[in-house]
Formats: sequence, structure tokens, C-alpha cells
Amino acid sequence: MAKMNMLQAINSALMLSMEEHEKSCVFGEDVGYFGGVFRATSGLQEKFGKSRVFNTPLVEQGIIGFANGLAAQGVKAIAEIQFADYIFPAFDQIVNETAKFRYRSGNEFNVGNLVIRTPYGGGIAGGLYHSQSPEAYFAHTPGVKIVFPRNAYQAKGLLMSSIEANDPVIFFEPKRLYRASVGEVPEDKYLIPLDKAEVVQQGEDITLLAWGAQVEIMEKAAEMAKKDNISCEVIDLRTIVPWDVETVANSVLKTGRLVVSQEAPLTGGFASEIAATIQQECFLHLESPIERVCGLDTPYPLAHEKEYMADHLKVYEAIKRSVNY
Amino acid sequence: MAKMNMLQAINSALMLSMEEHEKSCVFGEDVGYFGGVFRATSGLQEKFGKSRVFNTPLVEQGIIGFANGLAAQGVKAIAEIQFADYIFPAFDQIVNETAKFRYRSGNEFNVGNLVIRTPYGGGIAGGLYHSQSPEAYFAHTPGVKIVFPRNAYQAKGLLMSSIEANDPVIFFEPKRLYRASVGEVPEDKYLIPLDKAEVVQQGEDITLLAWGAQVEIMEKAAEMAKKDNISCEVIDLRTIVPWDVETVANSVLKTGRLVVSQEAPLTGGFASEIAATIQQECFLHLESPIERVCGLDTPYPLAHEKEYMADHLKVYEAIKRSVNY
Amino acid sequence: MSKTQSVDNPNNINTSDTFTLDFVSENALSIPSFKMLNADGEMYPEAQKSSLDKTTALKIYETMRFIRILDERMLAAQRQGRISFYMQCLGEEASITASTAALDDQDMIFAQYREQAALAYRGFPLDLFMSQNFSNKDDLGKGRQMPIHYGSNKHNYMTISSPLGTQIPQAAGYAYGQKLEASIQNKETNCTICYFGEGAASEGDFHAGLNMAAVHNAPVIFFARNNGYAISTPASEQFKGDGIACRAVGYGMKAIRVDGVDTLAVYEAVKLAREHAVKHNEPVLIESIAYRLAAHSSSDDPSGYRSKDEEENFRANCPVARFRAYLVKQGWLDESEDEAAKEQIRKQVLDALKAAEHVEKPELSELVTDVYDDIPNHLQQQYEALKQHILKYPDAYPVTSSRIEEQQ
Amino acid sequence: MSKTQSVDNPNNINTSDTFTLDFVSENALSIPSFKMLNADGEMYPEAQKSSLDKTTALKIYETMRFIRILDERMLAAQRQGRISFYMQCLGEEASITASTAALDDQDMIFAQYREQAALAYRGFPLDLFMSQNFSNKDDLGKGRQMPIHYGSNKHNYMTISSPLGTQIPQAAGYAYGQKLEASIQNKETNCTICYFGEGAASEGDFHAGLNMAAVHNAPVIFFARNNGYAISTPASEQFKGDGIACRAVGYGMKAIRVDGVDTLAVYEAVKLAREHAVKHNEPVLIESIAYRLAAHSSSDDPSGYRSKDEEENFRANCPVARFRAYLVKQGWLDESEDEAAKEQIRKQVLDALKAAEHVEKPELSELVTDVYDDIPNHLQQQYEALKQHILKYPDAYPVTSSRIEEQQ
Ligand SMILES: Cc1ncc(C[n+]2csc(CCOP(=O)(O)OP(=O)(O)O)c2C)c(N)n1
Ligand SMILES: Cc1ncc(C[n+]2csc(CCOP(=O)(O)OP(=O)(O)O)c2C)c(N)n1
Ligand SMILES: [Mg+2]
Ligand SMILES: [Mg+2]
Repeated sequence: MAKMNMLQAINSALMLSMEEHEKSCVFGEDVGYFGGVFRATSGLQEKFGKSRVFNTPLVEQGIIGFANGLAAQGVKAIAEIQFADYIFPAFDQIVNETAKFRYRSGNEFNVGNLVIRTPYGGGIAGGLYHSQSPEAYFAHTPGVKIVFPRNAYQAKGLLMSSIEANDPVIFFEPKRLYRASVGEVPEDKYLIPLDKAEVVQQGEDITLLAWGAQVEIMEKAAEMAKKDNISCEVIDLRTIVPWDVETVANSVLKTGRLVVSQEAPLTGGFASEIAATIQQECFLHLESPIERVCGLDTPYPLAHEKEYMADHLKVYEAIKRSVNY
Repeated sequence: MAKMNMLQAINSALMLSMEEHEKSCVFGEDVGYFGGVFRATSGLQEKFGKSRVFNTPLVEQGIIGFANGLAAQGVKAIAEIQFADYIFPAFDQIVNETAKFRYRSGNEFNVGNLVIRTPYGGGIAGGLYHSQSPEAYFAHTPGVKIVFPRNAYQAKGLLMSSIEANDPVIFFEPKRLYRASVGEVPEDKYLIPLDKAEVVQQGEDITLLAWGAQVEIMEKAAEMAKKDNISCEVIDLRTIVPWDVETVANSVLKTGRLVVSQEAPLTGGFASEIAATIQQECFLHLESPIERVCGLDTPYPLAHEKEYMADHLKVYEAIKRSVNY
Repeated sequence: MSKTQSVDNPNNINTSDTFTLDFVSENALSIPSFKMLNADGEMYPEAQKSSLDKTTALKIYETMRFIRILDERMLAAQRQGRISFYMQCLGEEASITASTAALDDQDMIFAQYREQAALAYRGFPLDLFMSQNFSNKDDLGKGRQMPIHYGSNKHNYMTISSPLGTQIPQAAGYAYGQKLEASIQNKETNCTICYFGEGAASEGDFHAGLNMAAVHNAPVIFFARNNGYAISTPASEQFKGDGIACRAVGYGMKAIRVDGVDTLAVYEAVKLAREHAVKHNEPVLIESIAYRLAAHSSSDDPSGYRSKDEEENFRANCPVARFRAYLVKQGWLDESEDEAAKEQIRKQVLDALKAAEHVEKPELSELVTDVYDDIPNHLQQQYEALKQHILKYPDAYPVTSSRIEEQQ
Repeated sequence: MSKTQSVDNPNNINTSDTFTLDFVSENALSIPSFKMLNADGEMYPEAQKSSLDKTTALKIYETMRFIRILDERMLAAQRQGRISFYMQCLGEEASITASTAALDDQDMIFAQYREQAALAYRGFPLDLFMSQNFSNKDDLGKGRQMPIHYGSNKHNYMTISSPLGTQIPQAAGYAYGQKLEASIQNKETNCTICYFGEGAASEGDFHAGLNMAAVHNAPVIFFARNNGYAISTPASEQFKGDGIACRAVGYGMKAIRVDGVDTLAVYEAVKLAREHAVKHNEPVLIESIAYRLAAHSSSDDPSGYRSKDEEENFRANCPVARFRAYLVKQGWLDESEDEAAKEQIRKQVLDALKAAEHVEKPELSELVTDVYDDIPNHLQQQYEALKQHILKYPDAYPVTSSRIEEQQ
């Protein structure tokens, strides 16, 4: 065990995976000599050489196109998109290619070797283009798995599992927590399953569900609610696709209430999918409407970021609305 | 009035709008001399000349990038993406640019002059790449409006409104109905509002909601249910963003039941957004869980297209499940 | 003067100066087409010596002959409503077949969709062509894609994907993987060939793929098929430069333009390109010039956008006839044997077609496999629900209902 | 030989032939940099005559002088935590300012982010620079974007957007609109200039934008700023060709490479390009060669990827100093007046900064305006709910809560 922040945990996962798989590459904008703008890949080029760890030209559609081909050839292709806001030029390569590669070929070819790492999320004064949480766009795309770590420990285990997985994975890293999340992390390899939510905190009265950086917000709100004698069950979804309906439904069957929170705008977000599914799974057990606490339906702002965000106070209010319904 | 199919209605809308606005252009792959692979733009180049109606090189990100600039300059930019399956290379230009153009500039600049027309949907033996219904990707993107006509009459009125609107619009055309939907269509200009759902058929027992080609499926299912003495209220949403919560909620408050159907895969589709919102708006009035009848969570298949589709039989079964809950 | 990269030249440019303000002309490059065989199948007097041996030459010819018959027959089948869609290679048979012949069989092929000749050259069986077009249960692609979307791992032929241009950066990545593998195994590398149309070359993915291949030294041959049209859009509305070849220099890449109707010239050009690619781990761009003689696809009618005169003009310029004349003159092909063989092939194709159309569709379960490596819970549930639904309405889903019942 | 398009040439290529198989070399083009002023601010003996008049020359110099001071001061403000982010123009002032000076004020500017000098040249007021950087209520962009994302309709300066390359096809479309407008109004057209870095030139949008501008004859000047780096990525890992200029021929477009440290040369090059663009409705590509002397942004530390030696080497090559020396030699600038002016500007900048940082933030309601032309119901509801929430927790949202209360 060692104290690591999330960047170090990610770096450690990459180091171990690259050691294990001789046919593996890490690449993206500035990931080479410099080690990435957040330094998640620092030391990798030094250790594994320029042919396995390299800067790409500045072209996201090329990075993922190249990665698809590389993965199809049999190389563990670990591509970085510098900010999730800049993943959209690669949207066609991900949605029409990555996600459909195995299906369309009848499994003659696949890109199960692909992992796309990308920092996402707000709360860092990043404005429109350094704050987005685009997971819902990909969650509507059968064929890719979508994974979110909430802290350093989770980050390493989930990333190593993503690299091992035989399916393409988009790995969303909460950049607000890159340095803020510090914890005990094993130095060796370990895996965390890609289809299990985790009950982070047991509770009786209401279920709070989130993923990534938003889990911490839920915990903060649960803390506040505790003072009102409201006992919250907090769940970290961890994997958005496929998601663990069973764990969530079981919790809601118990509590009768659900608040889901995401950073992204409300309309069409993944919280809506959860609400739609859970109202079906738990219809007769729901004591109040499922609450969604999300970003507003606007582009991500700067001056009013604080007001825009789905913070713990808004979650707390939703908890009270739900309990007092 | 004249009998027109949907392609003729669209062509008529384009003719009238281009006549009205001297500063307007229609462009896209093969839309020029040839009049588009579906012939929706036929006759336009002849009438308005090559400088206003033209083929573009084969590059969707360029078509929409160019369109954004053209619209910002003050030209009504009417761009065609040949199939909605091929809109993804333009995803960045739409999601990061079109949708955020006015907001990020504080209204110094805007692309309210932009309309993107694109044929979508399945049922034509198109397989993975000539069948997709990607509306949910855009519905999660504040800043663009999303419009779906269900027949020839709606197509003309909604398209003319989309061209008049001061907001960018993605206009999804149900290609399965291009020639199949024939009806009386006024030869002159008329507008249909972009934020109102339409109650296509009144009913008492259950609300059926859809958009585009799927409305016809709902009507067919309603017909079947009628024989079981189930009275269905059928609503055509028409505009996905912003959507008419009030009309839908009022209907569900009356019927207590809702089936939503979309062509796209279930997970993360717009039907989920509707379910999430309506369970909140109508919680105490819902007699059964909101049902979603959608495509399976797979890429769009070919040999098993019939089995894959959200057809009237599946909707009918959902109606019965809902009513017998 | 060529550039040298160094700390003194961070901009990575040619470092010479000028004091005269003038444009670099839009016509600064002028790229001729490489030719060997004239329209009558005779070597041009100035032509260089051919390295194509008799066995390979005949294999190329037989492939072209086969593809022409297959295309004719399948288009007719589409017209008869037996298959839903088809695309012909007509006019580009030499370009595709000779280029594949110049490769090693272990080299990877990323095609666009009009390159069935490459797959045929590699020995893809006739019944698998048919199974794909009929989406039956023997289709390697499990009946999921429209006709002509072939793919075969065994034949190193990447499954076709309809979105245009996407295969270009993929080919760069694939070739990079081949290079990496070769260096790990300390053997000579295989390379990748990537076919695409002059229309697809307008996509952003073209720019991405060529630049990345150049920067990362991937052994890939980019094979641009300039056939004059992208559906109805003529090349003159697609680009203003001198075709596709002239773009190579922008990526610091070598290029060749070749007459795509000339089997010998294509063969030599690709052979040279391959040698260079695998020896130096460098990409090469080849532009092959031909004319899309057929309609774009079975859904298209070119009379809406080009003249019969133009078509007739190019119909005379047939790659198969030209190469056939060469073979006959070489004494490598007997005309009457050739005619007999054609009859034979026509019959084989028709028999295979008839057989394939009666093979049943893939199992219903194939609707949910291969989305992921394993079938996740939610898909398994959707599948089970669908099965129950079909059993409730067997007549509405005749293709699958009977077979599900059998299984019960 | 140049190509002529016709039915005989559907492939739209140069139609000459060759019988010698050889690569078109990756170095087939060799593009020199156009220069006029040497490092000491003296005209090269071979240099052509300058057409830059004294008034314009001084306006250019004053802009560069201002931008240097602004950049210094704002970077310091970022270091002090007064603003969150900043990007300097250091090393590229001549390239930006002289290029803008060669335009008409009605020409449109699409910039990347490092071109504040262009906006300053157009007379954008100091307090608006400040308002943007402080996201205060006077920011034309209503406080929504990070610092340095300027935009002004009045100054024909399109609002900056962080995603790289997106402005390139947009500029083509904008210019096409200008051409259309000019033809409708029967007047001479204005043009668009589009700035982008050598890094951004790798994006697919670059390919799309240049090709479409060429094919559709849009009067746009593509101005590539090759400054050696894209954050940490050196140009040698960005492309293998001869910079960006050599790509023009691939699009059938004219090009010029110019020394971006040389004010006179940039001015003449852009003047010529503009004349051509508006007269012939044709795009032109200009590549300007300079060195990004500063860190990429205030978040970056270049010592992690390049040597101090390299930086020192290029620091000596200062575009402002070079042009200043020229002006002094021309007798157009008095050195002591210049020094006094600098003092004056420093004070103005500091005063403006202090004023701007005390201006309040935009109204809360601006959170939901401009998403659409009107505020739709659902957004109005979200806004109302937010307002109530803030009133409940005024201390948690101090910037807005007090002002909402005022409104009540
Ligand atoms: C991304 C994308 N856009 C549009 C299409 C529709 N489409 C299919 S083929 C084609 C023309 C392709 O022309 P070219 O690349 O020259 O190839 P050719 O058909 O001439 O062999 C078009 C526009 C597509 N398949 N993919
Ligand atoms: C689409 C996209 N990808 C990545 C980034 C992150 N990013 C911002 S600036 C930059 C480097 C740009 O380099 P260049 O174009 O050469 O301009 P310069 O900074 O040198 O002026 C990168 C990678 C971005 N803003 N947009
Ligand atoms: Mg073509
Ligand atoms: Mg740069």
C-alpha cells in the first residue's frame, strides 16, 4: 500500500499494464515526453520507449481511428483524449466504428483491446470547453463500456480491468479529483469488476446514486441529511454501461426513494435512463417521484459555475423533497 | 391544396423558403444538379443557380462547419446530411459549435439561420448504417432544436418554421415515409409551431407518445387496442427539444398510463427522458409504470430487422401490460 | 532544398529564404500517370519491362473475369428482387486485382466497398460471397450488414464499414501494430493497404490517417481510387487540386499516380510501394485513375447526372479486355478456353446463388451476440422478452418464429 | 502542365503520362520564407520596396507595444490569482498585427485564441479586454467563457471557441456568405481571415475547410501560425511535410510562406493575398513562421519539454524590437517618447485591471439566456427553481444571492 493521488494511481495502472503486455501502446496529445497536460502518463515514454508511448498529431478523430486499427491488430491501445470536451471530433470513430466493430463483422474482428482515457467534469473554472461530462452520448451507444472511478483506489483497479477487458472501454477520469483524491492504493495489480455498482454507504430511508466525482457530493448531502435523521444509502454506479440495475433496484425496493445526480445537463442525461428504468422496476415500492439533480440545460458556464452545478445543497433539498413528498 | 408525398412537401418548403430569402443556400452531398439521393432538392439548382444550391465535397464536418460560418454571416443555411447515420463526423461542429455559438458569444454572434435536414430511421433493410435514429445524442445538447415530421403535411409546415426560426434546427426526416406518406398539402407557405405536441387521437385509458415515423406505429397499435375496448390517446411530440411537457403531462393526468416508443435503442434514448419527467410530473396519477417500446440495445441489424423493430405488436403488448398492471 | 529538423528549426520547415513576394502556384506540382500497356494490350514502346510472371498474371486475369461475371449476375439478382442492394467494380477490376496481387497474402486489406476483386484474389469462396449478399446463416458477418459488406479474418480482409473514410486512420493504426509486432518478433513486417475513393478522400479522416501514418512511420499503402464520381458528384466538385496524389507531399509522403486501367502498371507501382513501405516503415500514396463505369450502386441511375457519350467513351477503355489482349499476345491465354471458362463460371455463380438463397437466416440469438464479448444481463433479458413475443405472434415474424419453436 | 476539366477528364487530374516508374518525392516542393527586414530592423539589400505608410506602421507598432504590456500584466495577474487563466502572444505580435493591418476593417476575423493583437488593432477598448478576463457583467460574452475568449460583432472579430480547428470550415462558409452578399448587393466583396496554429492544422476540420474553400471559391485567407509547438508537441511530431504551406497545392490553392517575425514581410504578403482573394474569389494559404516564446498558457511550464538554450536563441529574435528598430531608423519613432508611452500604457492597463476586478458578475439570469433566441419554458422553470434555491442558501452563493435579494 502507498498513499497515492488519482493521477499517481492511474500512472501506476498504466505502468503495470504496459509491463504485462508487450503489445501495448499509450498515445495522445502531449502524452509522450511531457507525460500529458495532467502528467498522468509521466515516466511512461522513458520506461517503454517512443515506439510504445508517443505524442500524436492534434487530431482526435485520428487518435481514435488509429487506435481502432491498432486494437484490431492485437495491440492493447490506450488512447488519451486531452479533455472530454474534445472527444466529439472522434464521435464517429467511437459510435460508428469502435462500438460496432465486433457486431458488424460477426466477430471476425474486434477492438476489445481499446481503452479511451479522458478527463471530464466541472468545478475547475473551465467554462464551456473544459467542464463537460459527455457520458450520456456514449451510454446510448451499444458496444462500448463506460467506466467512472470516484477516487484513487477505484481508478487504478477499474483502469486495469478496462485494459484487461475484451470490450472497448471509455474511461472517464474526474479531473477535479486528480490531485484532491488521495488514499491508500496497493502498489501491485488488482482488478475491480466492470459491471458492479458499489454500495458506498448503507441506509434505510432513501437511495442516492451517482458516479465519478459526483459520488463525493452525494456523501456530503447524506451527511447533512443524517442531521435530520434521514438515513441515506449511497451507491456509486462505477460502470454506466452496462449498469448494475439489480443493486440499484434492490436498494430502492428497500428505501422506496431515489435521488440520482449527474454533472451533465438534465435533459437526456444518464440520470434519466436510471429514473426510467427504476420507475419500472420498483413502481409499487416508490414512495415519491425519482429526483434528478443535474446541471442546468445550458452550456457549461463560467461566472455562474457555482450556481450551475449539481452541488450537495441541491441534492440535500432533493432528499428533503423526496422524503417529505 | 395538392396531393404530395413527403419528398414533394419538403421540396415545396425549400422552394418557397428560397424564394422568400434571397440570402439562402441549400447544400450537401449530391444535392445539386442531381437533386439529392432521395431527390428532395430536385429542381432547386435549376431554379436558384449553382451559387445557392450546390454539391459539397464528401465531408460532413465540413458541411456543418461551413454551414455554421454561412449562418453566422447571415445566410439561411440549409444543409443536408445524406443519412443521419453519417451525421457523426459533424458531431463536434454541431454539439460544440452550433449549439453553443450564441451562448458563448453573449449573443454577439449566432447561427439561428441554420437548418440541418437529414433522413433517419429503419425499416428499409438498411442495416447498421442506413437505419439509425440518433436524436437522443442531440437532445442532450442544449442550444439546438430537434424537429420530426410524421407525414407530408407536417413536413412542409415544420420545415418552413425551422427555416424561419432564429435557432439552429436539426430536422429529422423519416425516410421510410418519404414516398409512402401522401396527403393533401397546401401549395403556399404555412407554419407549424416548433414547441407544441399534437394530440393526433383523443382517448381515455392510456396515452401513446411517439415522433416521426413511429407515430404511425402507435396509431396502428391504438387500432388493435380499440378492439379490446382500450381507448388510446395518441400524441405526436413533433419537437423533441424543447418538448411539450404540458400536453403530455395533461394527457397522462387524464389517462394515468403512458407508453412511449422510439426507433432507437432503449438505453439512453429520448423515451427515457420522457419517462423520467412524466413519472415526476404525474407521480400520484400513474396507474402503472411508464412503458418504453424501443429498439434493442444492439447496433441496427439487417437479417433480423423485423424482430428488432419497435413495431405495433410490441406497442400493443405494452398497452396491454400497462392496462392490466 | 530539403529540411533538416533541429533545435534551430523548431518549425520543421525548409529553411531557405526569398526576397521576392510571389505565390507558390496552385499548380506547382504536376504528376503524370504511370503507364505500360496501351489500349490494345500492347506494351508502349517506351514502357519499362514487366515483372509480372505468367502464373500471377493468369491469377489476376481469372479474378477479374470472375468478378465481372459475379457483378453482372448479382446486379441482375438485385433487379429481380432477390437481394436488396449491390455495388459493381466495373471499370476498376485491374486497379483492385493487380494491386492485391502485388502484396503478400499476410498483408492486411482495408477496403471501402467496391473492392470485392481483392477478396476474390485472396481465395474467398464463392459461397461466402453469396452468403453475405443473402444475409444467410453462413455469412461470416452473421447477416448484419447490407450486401457487399464482406470481411474475413482468414483472408486478412477487414470487414467493410459503410461510413466513408473511417478505415483510413484505422489502416495507419493497423500498420503501426504490424510494425510493432515485427519488431517484437524480430521479423520482417507485413504492411496494410487501404483503398478509398476520391470522394472519401475529402473526409477529415483522410487528413488524420495520412498525417499520422507519415509522422508515426506506419507501413501502409494508401490506394486512392479516383474514378471520377462520388455518387453523382463529379471530381471537379470534389477538389480543385491535381487529383489525390498531389496531397502526398503535404504529408511528406511519397506518391505515384498510375493508370488504373493498366494491370501491368498497377502491379509494378504497388510492388514498388510495398517494397518501400516494409523496408523503410513508411507510408506511400498511390492514386489509381479509372472510371466508375457502372452506376454508383443498384439504387443509383447515372443518367441523371452524366451523359451517355461520356460513358461510352470510357466503356471502350476496359481494363479486363486490355489485359486479356496482353495475355493472348503473350500466348498465355487461349481465347476459346477463356470463353468456355466464362460459361463454366456463369453456371457456378448461378448455382451458388440459388443455393445461398435457400439457406436459412442466422439464429435469432445472433441479434444480441457480438455487441460485447459476452452478452450482458440487460441484452439477455431483451432477447428473452423478444423470444416470448415472437412465440406469441409467430405469423408476424415468420423467419424466426418457426425456428424458435423447434428449439423449445 | 496544368489540368483542364472536361468530359475527357472526369478524374480532374493533370493528364500527362510517364513510362518511368518513380515516386513523386516527399520533398517535391520546397517553399522559401519571404523576408524584408533583417534582425536589426534593416531592409535586406535584395528586399522589395515596402508599401507600408507611416500612419499604418505606427498603428501596428502601437498595437504590438500595447499587447506586450497587456500580456505581461495579465500573466502577472494570473500569477497573483486575480484571473484564472491567460495566454500570451509573445513572439507572434508582428505576425498577427501586420496581417490584420493589411485587411479592410470590415473583413471578418476568425481567430484561434492567441490573436488578441488583431482585436487590439481594430480598436477593441482596454476595459472590454479586462471585462472578458474578469468575466464581469460588462464582458460582451457575458462571463461565460474562460479568459482570452474575446469576440466582438462591432469589430468583426468572431468569438473565440476553444475546440481547435472548428473555425477553419466556418471561415470558409462565412467568406462564402460575404461573396453571396456582395453579388446580391453588386458591390466588392469583403473577405475573411482565419488564424490557426500548426497544431490545429492537423485536425480534420483543416482538411474540410481548405478543400471546401477552394472548391467553392470562398474569399478567405487561411493564416497558419507555425510557432513550433502545440503545447509540448514539437512541430516535428506534428507533421512530416514541409510545414503547412506545402499543403496548399493539394487543394489547388495558392500559398505564401512568410517570416512571421518580419512585420513588413507579413504586411506585404497578406496585402497580396487579400487582393487576390477578393478579386478572384479564391482562398489563399499563408504560413507565418515564428516561435511561441511564452509558455503555451498560464497552466503550462515549457521547461518540461524544451531547452532554455532553444528559448534564448529565439528570444533574441523579437518581432517588436525588430520593427521598432526599423521605425527608429525611418525616423518615424522617437525612442524616448516610446519609453514614456510605455509607462503610460502600463498605468492605463493597471488602472483598467483594478477597475474591472471590482465590477460585479453578470446577472444570474444570464445563466439561461442565449441558449436559444428566447428562453423556453423548461429553462425558465430551471431558472426560477435555482433562484429559490439560492435564496434559501444565500451564503453558499454569495456572488448572486445578494443581487437576487435586491431584485425581489
Ligand atoms: C460518412 C459517409 N457519408 C456519406 C456516405 C454516403 N455515400 C456512400 S458512397 C458515397 C460516394 C463515395 O464516393 P467515392 O469515395 O469516390 O467512392 P466510389 O463510390 O466512387 O467508389 C457516398 C456519399 C457514406 N457512406 N459515409
Ligand atoms: C479539439 C481540441 N483538442 C485539444 C485541445 C487542447 N489544446 C488547446 S491548445 C492546444 C495546442 C494548440 O497548438 P497550436 O495549434 O500549434 O497553437 P499554438 O498554441 O501554438 O498557438 C491543445 C492541444 C483543444 N483546445 N481542442
Ligand atoms: Mg469515386
Ligand atoms: Mg503552435
